[in-house]
Amino acid sequence: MRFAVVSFPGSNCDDDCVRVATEVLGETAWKVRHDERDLRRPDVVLLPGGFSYGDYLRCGAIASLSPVMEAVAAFARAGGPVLGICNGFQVLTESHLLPGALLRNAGLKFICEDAHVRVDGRPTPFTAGVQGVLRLPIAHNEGRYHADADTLARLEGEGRVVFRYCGPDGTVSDAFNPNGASANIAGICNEGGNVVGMMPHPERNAEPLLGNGQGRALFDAALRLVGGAR
Amino acid sequence: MKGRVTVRLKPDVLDVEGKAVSGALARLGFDDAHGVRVGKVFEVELGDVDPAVARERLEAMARKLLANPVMETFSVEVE
Amino acid sequence: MKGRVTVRLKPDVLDVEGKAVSGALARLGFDDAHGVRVGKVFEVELGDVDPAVARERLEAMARKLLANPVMETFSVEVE
Amino acid sequence: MKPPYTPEIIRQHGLTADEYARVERLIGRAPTWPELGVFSVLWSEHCAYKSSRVHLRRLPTTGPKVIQGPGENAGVIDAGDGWAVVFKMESHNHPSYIEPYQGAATGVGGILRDVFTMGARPVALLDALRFGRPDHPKTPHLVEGVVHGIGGYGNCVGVPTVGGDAMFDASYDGNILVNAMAVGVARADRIFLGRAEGVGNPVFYVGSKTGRDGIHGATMASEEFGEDSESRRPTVQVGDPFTEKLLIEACLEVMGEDLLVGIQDMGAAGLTSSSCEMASRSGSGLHLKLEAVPVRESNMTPYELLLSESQERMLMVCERGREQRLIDIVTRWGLDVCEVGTVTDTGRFVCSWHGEVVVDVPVAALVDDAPKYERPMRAATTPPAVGEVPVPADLGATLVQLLARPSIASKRWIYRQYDHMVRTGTALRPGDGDAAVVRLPETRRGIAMSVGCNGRQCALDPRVGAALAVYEAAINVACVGARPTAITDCLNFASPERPEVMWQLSQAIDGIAEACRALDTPVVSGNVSLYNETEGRGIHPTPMIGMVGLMDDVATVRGAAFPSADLAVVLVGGAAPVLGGSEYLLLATGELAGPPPAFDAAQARATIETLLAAHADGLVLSAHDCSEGGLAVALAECCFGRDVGAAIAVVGEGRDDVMLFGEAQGRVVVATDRPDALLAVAAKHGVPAAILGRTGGDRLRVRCAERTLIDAPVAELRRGWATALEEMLR
Ligand SMILES: Nc1ncnc2c1ncn2[C@@H]1O[C@H](COP(=O)(O)OP(=O)(O)O)[C@@H](O)[C@H]1O
Ligand SMILES: [Mg+2]
Repeated sequence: MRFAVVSFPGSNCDDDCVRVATEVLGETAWKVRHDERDLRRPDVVLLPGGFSYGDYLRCGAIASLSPVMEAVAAFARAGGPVLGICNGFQVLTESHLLPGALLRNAGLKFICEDAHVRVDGRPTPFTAGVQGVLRLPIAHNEGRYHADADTLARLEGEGRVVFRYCGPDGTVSDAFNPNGASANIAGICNEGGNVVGMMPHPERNAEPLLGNGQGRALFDAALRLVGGAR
Repeated sequence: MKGRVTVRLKPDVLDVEGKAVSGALARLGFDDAHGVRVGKVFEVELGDVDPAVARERLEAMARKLLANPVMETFSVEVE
Repeated sequence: MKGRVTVRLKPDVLDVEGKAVSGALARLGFDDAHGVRVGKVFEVELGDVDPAVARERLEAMARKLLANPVMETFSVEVE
Repeated sequence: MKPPYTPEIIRQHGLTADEYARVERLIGRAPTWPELGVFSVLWSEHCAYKSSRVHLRRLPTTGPKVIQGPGENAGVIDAGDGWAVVFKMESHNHPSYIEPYQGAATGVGGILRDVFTMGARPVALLDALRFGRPDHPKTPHLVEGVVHGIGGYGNCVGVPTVGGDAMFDASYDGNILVNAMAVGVARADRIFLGRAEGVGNPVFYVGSKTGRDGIHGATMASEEFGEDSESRRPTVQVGDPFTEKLLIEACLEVMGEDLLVGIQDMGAAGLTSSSCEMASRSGSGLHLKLEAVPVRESNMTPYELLLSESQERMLMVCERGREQRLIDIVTRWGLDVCEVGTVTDTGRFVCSWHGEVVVDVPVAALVDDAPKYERPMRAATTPPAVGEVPVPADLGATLVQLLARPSIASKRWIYRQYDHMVRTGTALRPGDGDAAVVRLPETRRGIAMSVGCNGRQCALDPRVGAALAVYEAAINVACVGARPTAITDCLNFASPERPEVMWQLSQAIDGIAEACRALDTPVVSGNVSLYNETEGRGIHPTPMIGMVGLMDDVATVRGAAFPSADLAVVLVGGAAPVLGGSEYLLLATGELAGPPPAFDAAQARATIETLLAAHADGLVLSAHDCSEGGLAVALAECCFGRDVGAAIAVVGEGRDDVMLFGEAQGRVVVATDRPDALLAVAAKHGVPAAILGRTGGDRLRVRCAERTLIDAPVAELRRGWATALEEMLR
């Protein structure tokens, strides 16, 4: 399978995404620079984490205006699977490929630790066949998902909340909400279900050395789906 | 010509930083100060242009980049 | 009474955010906008006080908390 | 400004009257104003090591694994499979006290540049912090700012901050320590050096534009704080980690092609020190055209351009004829790149300003002829001996109190703010083991790292304390399963103009040397930070040690937490715990009294070998050494990680509190499923070892003979330990 990993100035998880695709999954991956307009026919596009443009102004805002994002938007409109991780999620909201915004953590501090997330909502290319609770690293300063009441209602109604922060047993409550996100939202998808944004980092726990390897499930799901379609 | 764009969080968006500042002010004894809201100002050097044009350009900048309508509003001033 | 404290970086201090915003504006075609400097505004609800008193309190807040004298200057307005 | 200069001006440049006379003698005339600035920064303590150089020579700096020892921007060791590990530690103490966020952030930026300037990709950061008393009014603000600054910079550049150390002590009330260590990896045959070679080769300036940041920062770092330090404030430097990230990528890409002759970052004393040091190392000269330097502010003078400490800038000497490629690469990363000069064979540092020569002095005068002092030394008075300490009636309550001391308590509040996982190589995270471990890219190998130093032990006996700091760092690395291989250090001391302080520095260097020889861990890089004092009150001598260890198979790392129930708990190592300098003594009496624990070189070496042999045989399931708080704290910490209790029986005739809370480096709590085999390994190495008990349950119970010393639920012990730092900051 072919992964395109978009690299903005300041992206710092782009190599990690490439690494998971190639060394862990044994698939093909390449980086696409912010100023390129050709994604080079990938099956999946990954928008990695990091600090695009230093996260100055608003996270993802300056990156969302890069030339490459026109190509990503076209790929998404055509139904191509897109996964935005952390800063990638922020870029997707700033690009209006996903609704809402990610605001400063309620605790006003950067948080780096493992979080539990429950896989919810309708199946997406990255969650089809993935169930239950995953332990995934989070590392962000602006991860508090926000949307107006109507948008939230629509997301819930359409099963588009795909990850929620929870306890190890799947309990969703304030006690397990690391950043104050509305409805414990850790990840959502677009109307078509093919564009997914999430704050946790599945690529940081895709092999046992780095935790328990549960993050790999998302990439395996994409492999199953795209592999099956081919 | 100098211009200024002020960007504020919408009133219904929780301003965690403002809340923290209010708390800190209260602890410093400024107990009459509350409901602090924190915003950003962008001061832009615009060169030699007509104030009306300047204002238009600032609004365009704010719409395209400086403010995110999902959570923010903006206002514009020229000097 | 409403007050506002605007905090700016001192002129010689590198404004990393301003630099990034200037660059982005230029890429968007606003090539006449340069030297953007980014500051913060604190909007404070002050209750029923005399404007002169309000001003004094805002200045005290800025000195004690809102501005970092090492790198920033501030100005105060009351409405 | 023109000569003659008033004594006041000379003093403001950090030069004594004698030093100034030496400048005039060396160049045969009065220096121009920019020359005076150049001498001022290059002859500062920070750049010239004028008080420490004669002593630093006593450190062992060579060994079979050493590829590059001190003298370059960072040290380099051989990591196997053609890889090298590049590392260094540096202080940013004074700037962090003045502006905690920017001071700490730019400290991180600076140490990263020292590492990638060698051609290495930075893969890990560590921070060693010393703050004043937890209840000192300034402490919370400083802690918040420094931690925020380190995270703000490290997180953004995408280098994981994988470990560190944080202690609180009144001696740092007016003088905090912010030491940062960076670790990078490179191909062993692709190491770049800071050299200006090849007459006629162009010199390029790469990175951010120059502003008026931090002018005289280097001299500031070499002066003790006085009342007027507030007024020096406009000199703070602002870090831009985003630019640093681009700079890393641009530099590594440039280094991947054969374009460069030499490269050096512009650190303290900026353009001046980078260019002079490069010329000095290769015995060449340089001619810089200052008007070509990219500037951020208008009307900058040659003096300011030479002395600015604007961040995120590099100086590169390029192979003549290949400059266009260099320019193309750097420009593609969106950074400024300008030719600012050429390499000459004159041995002189020449700067011109729109055609007029404003600096023309021999490089040797600036670098080699900088003053070196054999400053007078006097043994410091021996601290008092430990006096009367009643054994507490409730040892369990004492343990709870100790666990909640900020120096001992969980540092999660700190490392949660650091991205410690980016680069997907962190095999052992902060809080999980005695050392942090990252994977060596493209191999199965691992790099283990630990930083620390117990300043109280050094205050009691700088020689022993420094040796113990090396030993503890080595033990930490061995606990996780890696072989301690080499160190970097950061020698934080008070004013060298006081003979007692000079003596402390000299003693500490001897202690480091002794331990490094015993453990085969040469010193490959380091930094000296003097004048850490405020109004005559100095910090504890704090020779911070950063140890790097190597392991063949990163998958075999072991953490500190007891992994499961029903394992044997074995104490390896026979050092005798003492109350001198312990956290417990401080808690009980508020006093610093000695003597500190002893350092036994032969036992130290044998203990490390025991641990490594036990790891090799797969006998170690978890390991944690006893440091601050002694055995009882170590046991409790082993229980916390996975909520596994233990039933322990200690044997000994001494006082219960000494047994439980006394401190001594070189004792390790190991969980194993084959205790007899472990005891045999220890015996073979001549190291005492004893079975203490078994893991299991949800309580920590410690008995001695028939007496129960401690019996408490793990959850209860954990509470204060987990939240102490946050409480302190409230
Ligand atoms: N300033 C810091 N930055 C990052 N990690 C830290 C810091 N201080 C402590 N840690 C981490 O917290 C853990 C416990 O530290 P410490 O109590 O010093 O260890 P030890 O038990 O070896 O004395 C270690 O993993 C250490 O790396
Ligand atoms: Mg330890």
